[in-house]
Amino acid sequence: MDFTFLASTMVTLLKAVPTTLILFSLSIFFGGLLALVIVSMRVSGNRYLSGFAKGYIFVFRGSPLLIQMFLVFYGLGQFGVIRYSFLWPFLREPMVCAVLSLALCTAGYTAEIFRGGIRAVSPKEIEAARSIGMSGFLLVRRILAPIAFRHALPAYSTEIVLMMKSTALASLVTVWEVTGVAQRLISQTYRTMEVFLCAAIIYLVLNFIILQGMALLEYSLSRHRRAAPQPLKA
Amino acid sequence: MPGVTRLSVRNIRKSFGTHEVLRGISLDAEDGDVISLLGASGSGKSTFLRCINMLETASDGEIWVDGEHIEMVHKNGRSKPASQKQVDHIRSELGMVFQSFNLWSHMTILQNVIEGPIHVLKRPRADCIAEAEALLEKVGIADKRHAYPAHLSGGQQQRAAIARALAMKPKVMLFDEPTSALDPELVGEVLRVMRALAEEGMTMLVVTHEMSFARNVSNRVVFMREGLVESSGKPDDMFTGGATPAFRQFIGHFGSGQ
Amino acid sequence: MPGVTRLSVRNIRKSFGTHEVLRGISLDAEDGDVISLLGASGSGKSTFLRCINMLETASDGEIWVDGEHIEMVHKNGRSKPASQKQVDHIRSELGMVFQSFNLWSHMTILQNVIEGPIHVLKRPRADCIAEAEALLEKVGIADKRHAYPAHLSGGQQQRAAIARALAMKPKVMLFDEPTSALDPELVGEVLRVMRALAEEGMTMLVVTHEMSFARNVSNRVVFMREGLVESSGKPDDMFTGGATPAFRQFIGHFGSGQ
Amino acid sequence: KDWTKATITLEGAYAPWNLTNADGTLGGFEPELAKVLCERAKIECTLVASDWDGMIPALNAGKFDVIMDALSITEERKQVIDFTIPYAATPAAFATAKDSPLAKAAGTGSTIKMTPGQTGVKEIDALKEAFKGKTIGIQAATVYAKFVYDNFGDIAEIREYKTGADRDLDLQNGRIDLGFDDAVYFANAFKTANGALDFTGPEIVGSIWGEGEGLGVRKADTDLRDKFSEAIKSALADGTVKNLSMKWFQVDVSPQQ
Amino acid sequence: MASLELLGFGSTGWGALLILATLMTLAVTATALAIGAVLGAIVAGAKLSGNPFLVALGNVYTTVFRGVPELLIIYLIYFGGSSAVTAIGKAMGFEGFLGLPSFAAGALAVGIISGSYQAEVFRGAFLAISKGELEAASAIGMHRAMRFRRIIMPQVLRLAIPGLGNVWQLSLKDSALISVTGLAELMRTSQVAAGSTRQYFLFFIAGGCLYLILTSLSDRIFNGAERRANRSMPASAMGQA
Ligand SMILES: Nc1ncnc2c1ncn2[C@@H]1O[C@H](COP(=O)(O)OP(=O)(O)OP(=O)(O)O)[C@@H](O)[C@H]1O
Ligand SMILES: Nc1ncnc2c1ncn2[C@@H]1O[C@H](COP(=O)(O)OP(=O)(O)OP(=O)(O)O)[C@@H](O)[C@H]1O
Ligand SMILES: [Mg+2]
Ligand SMILES: [Mg+2]
Repeated sequence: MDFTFLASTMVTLLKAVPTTLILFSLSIFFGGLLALVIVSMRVSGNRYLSGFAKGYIFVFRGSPLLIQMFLVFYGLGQFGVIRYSFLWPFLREPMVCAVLSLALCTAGYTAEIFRGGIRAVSPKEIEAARSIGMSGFLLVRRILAPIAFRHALPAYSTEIVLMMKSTALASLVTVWEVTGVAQRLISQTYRTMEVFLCAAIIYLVLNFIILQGMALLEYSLSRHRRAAPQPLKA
Repeated sequence: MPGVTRLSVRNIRKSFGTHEVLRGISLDAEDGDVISLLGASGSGKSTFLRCINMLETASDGEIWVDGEHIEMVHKNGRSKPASQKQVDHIRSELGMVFQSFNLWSHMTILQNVIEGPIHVLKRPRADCIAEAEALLEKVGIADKRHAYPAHLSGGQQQRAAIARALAMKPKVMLFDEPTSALDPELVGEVLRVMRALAEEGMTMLVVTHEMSFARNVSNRVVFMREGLVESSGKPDDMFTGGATPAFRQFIGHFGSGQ
Repeated sequence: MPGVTRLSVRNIRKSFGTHEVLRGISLDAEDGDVISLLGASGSGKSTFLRCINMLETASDGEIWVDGEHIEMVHKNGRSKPASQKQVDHIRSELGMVFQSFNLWSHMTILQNVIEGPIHVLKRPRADCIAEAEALLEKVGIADKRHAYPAHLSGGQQQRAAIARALAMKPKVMLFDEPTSALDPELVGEVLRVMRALAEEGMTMLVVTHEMSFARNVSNRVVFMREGLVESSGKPDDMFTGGATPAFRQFIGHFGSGQ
Repeated sequence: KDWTKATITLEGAYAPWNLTNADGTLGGFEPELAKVLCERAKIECTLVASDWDGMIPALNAGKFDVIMDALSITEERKQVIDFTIPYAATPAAFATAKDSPLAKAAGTGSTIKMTPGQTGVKEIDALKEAFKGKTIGIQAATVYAKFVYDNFGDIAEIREYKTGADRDLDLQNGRIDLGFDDAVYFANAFKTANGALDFTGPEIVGSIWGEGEGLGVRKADTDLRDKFSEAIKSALADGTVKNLSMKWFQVDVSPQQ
Repeated sequence: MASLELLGFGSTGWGALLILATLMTLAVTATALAIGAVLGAIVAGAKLSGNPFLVALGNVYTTVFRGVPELLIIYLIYFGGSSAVTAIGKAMGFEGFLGLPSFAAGALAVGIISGSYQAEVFRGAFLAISKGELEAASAIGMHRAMRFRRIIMPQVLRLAIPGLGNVWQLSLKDSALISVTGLAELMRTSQVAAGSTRQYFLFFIAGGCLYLILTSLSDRIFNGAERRANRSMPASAMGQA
């Protein structure tokens, strides 16, 4: 093992970690927001809204992210309408496009996960809320959303980790995050195994931290499910 | 102020598909009335309660809560409430206690109790907490106020559900078989709380299988059969002598276990 | 052949951690005995039944089923059965009916009933099916034999569970609160089946809260309290006059609802 | 080892160097040249397509014996694999949109010759003046990338693409102002860009791009390398390379000494 | 339109190659799913075994293969695996290269990844089996192996179907990354066609549509399987929002 090479590789790759983290957090944030919109359409009961949401989820869950990203980045600019619209200054930026396509994709998955959480809320707890006069947004905010989110959390953690890994594709659109930098390094040094090993360790650590964080969140949100504290036990 | 009509129901009908579950039920409850609703399984008792607080929409009929008429619109042969706002308001005046408690699992008992007063009635938090603690004291589970529902026994959960409904200061309480999910040990606890409420003059409508409650606590018994009121009257009249053959057969059934 | 001892338990003890749930229980059941096991919640009734068919391993004590002694080994202060083979064999001679039915959800009712006879007793399939259908007829759910458990009412599921246990032709049937999960309408159905079994001379050990069953069907009542047999005797003696103060308080509680 | 058989790999998606036909067969400049070279070296060759990213590691792992994929001979690559003599050497140039203000920059149509590390070339300085503050797209990890970083890194924004084709699309979209790459490749790419793109500034030739494009082989296989080098020499000598080049590129890419 | 001709089945049309590539994607994903099922079952067994060493081993497996980007795992197995096989070959006296074929390397890599997801699916399904039903099996005298075969297995399979549907979906898209091994699956064929004809959008859109067709077909199969397996469940428990 050539440790000087490994060390210098690690340093090069670590420099790309902020890019990966920015991609990740922005796309999780916007993807989450979009997912809320999609899932509300999906469960709205309105045939057209829910049909649109179904179609959206089908397309974005059903096709590879690589293709989606390619079409968003290189495809949108082909249309004069977009190139000469007020959006172009934003869409011109590779980072914006990368985040956009990551967010569009994760929104499809996240919407399905949230819907699962909503389905798991006991209709009886909803009725109890209605019976004291809650309805509409108040009901969603105080009862439905907290319970649904708690139910959805394990599946959502998985999705978040998948998202972290998906940022690896962003170098396709010239955003050079960790995997892209690793590939560039390989085409300069041709030392595939060493470089990818370093990259693998970086992702493993990042994902481990994320999963620990999610587990902590899950723990703090499930006080109501844990066994009651037993102060009397010796 | 006895004599004030808290709840008035006229000729309520309700069908599921082609099956007519309620076939025209009327009922009045004045201040302090404790009405027991008896009837075989499937006779429509739960559906009746659910129509009163609009968890189901009656196909026909009129409802007044504390003198306020619930407005309905009829369109394309279906009825629905004219205003969600009115429904929310009416519901906040009707306390409902479900058979299966239906406490919110992600909140502690205290949070369950203050949720409605704070977020629906928009009252100051501190007041709500003080009142909630008094209520929990009253139903005897003040020491459990920071526990989550899953950590309570059935009887404790049921009492928490009662406290939650009472915290809204409802004009009328609706109970749907408040003791049938409890094991015999716990039935006593809950009945004691209800008896105390009755003595304080709360207007209550109680679906129950507990004959002792119907007989000793309530001041009126309504016997439902196949979506209609088969007979009703003072408990003493109903349970002795004055009972119809159907009611006699019904209580015979319950009496058989002893 | 009355007089044959089907089940004999000597001085069973069982602890969970430091909490001693059973503190030395003995009991004999002869052919045709129907023993009701009463006691407050937490007194150890379920644990006792579970020790008998080895779903829990007793910390101490001896068990004979139909004359066969269950061999145990004690090692490092923990006990376990000497032979898993013997345990499987003994279990096939003890029918257990759980409070929550525990029917196998992926099999139809008929498949549930024939599963044990075919795969554990290795009997010919055709015979098993014929017998199973007769049993389902007997408990009154023959028409449901191709339905899955989830599509049956509670009372029907409970009766299917009884048929499943009976299909093993057990020497002794153990019932753990066979009616407490049922609504009052269904209790009757299940009790009727058990009464019929008792009349046919099946040896049964029944944990129950149904006083009418304890009193009218069983020929012995065992009252457990805090892991011990507080008192036991013929139902008539126990329910009238001869009861201990603790038992009188216990049944007083049950009687209070009426 | 007695070389009677060899496997040659190429990407099959780098028209016109090498490409895949709709029936799945390989075509283009390199597959046709390979046929000639193998005949002359008396080796029975099999062509397989594989992905550019893993080509050199896979060669060293032994998956195939020869790489023929417009592979420039560079010092870095020489550390890990061996090369035959070059069979092609191409000039490089800037490209831009026809309607761009940068079109027809100083020196357009002329050719300059450069050596590695050379600075102070007046044509390049003129370009630097014109390209100040613009965005230049390059394919990552190529000799052209190094050139652009060395000469324009201080005055222009540089954006790296995984493939030249991606960069060309962005050039059309207007996300970048200029591209820099192999001129032969560009000439072909312009055809499918519906005439929207064109060269700007001078063509750059010379040893700055290394010796040109050669076949890559494992370091151990010196006899194989020599056999192919001989074959290339003869194909260059009798004009075979030139003919194929004119057919596929419409210009002669044979290396000039 | 000339571009549509490119998608046809004529001499200049890529239709046949694209269809072939779709089938290749299907084959490699199905193989990967099968490999993953075996690995997943073993890992789930380890994690449920209660043996601290096996549990830790299982956790490492699921953490690593879910935590590292798929592309890296494919590379590591494609190149690492080839070197390993060649080394073993040399040690046993074989000359030359014995590398993993692209199909095998790709299916193995995606299979190993899919195994880490399937392990969690199987484990979840096992934990979802009602404890009471297992006790009921013990109570009639079933021994361990029989309990596993008659009660646990059928229910794990039923409970795992929705989860397996998701894993299939993931593996289908992971298989797109196998294109780096040069295997002519759908993604690579789309890229090659795009590069050779310079019709990038046409072929990427066509590729995307073919993936969507695969998705909707497999959705249909898994939904059907779920309906079949859920015959024994109350109708009301399914398909409600
Ligand atoms: N949402 C529904 N859809 C269709 N039928 C319903 C629905 N809810 C209730 N029913 C039917 O209406 C009838 C009355 O039901 P209801 O729950 O009111 O009876 P109940 O008197 O409360 O009985 P129990 O004592 O068993 O609770 C029953 O036949 C029931 O099957
Ligand atoms: N697996 C276990 N681990 C720890 N404690 C247990 C366990 N099972 C039962 N116990 C405790 O043993 C005691 C007796 O339980 P058991 O279930 O036998 O009571 P029971 O008489 O059947 O009560 P019930 O009428 O409520 O069913 C209880 O205090 C219970 O908390
Ligand atoms: Mg009801
Ligand atoms: Mg018990």
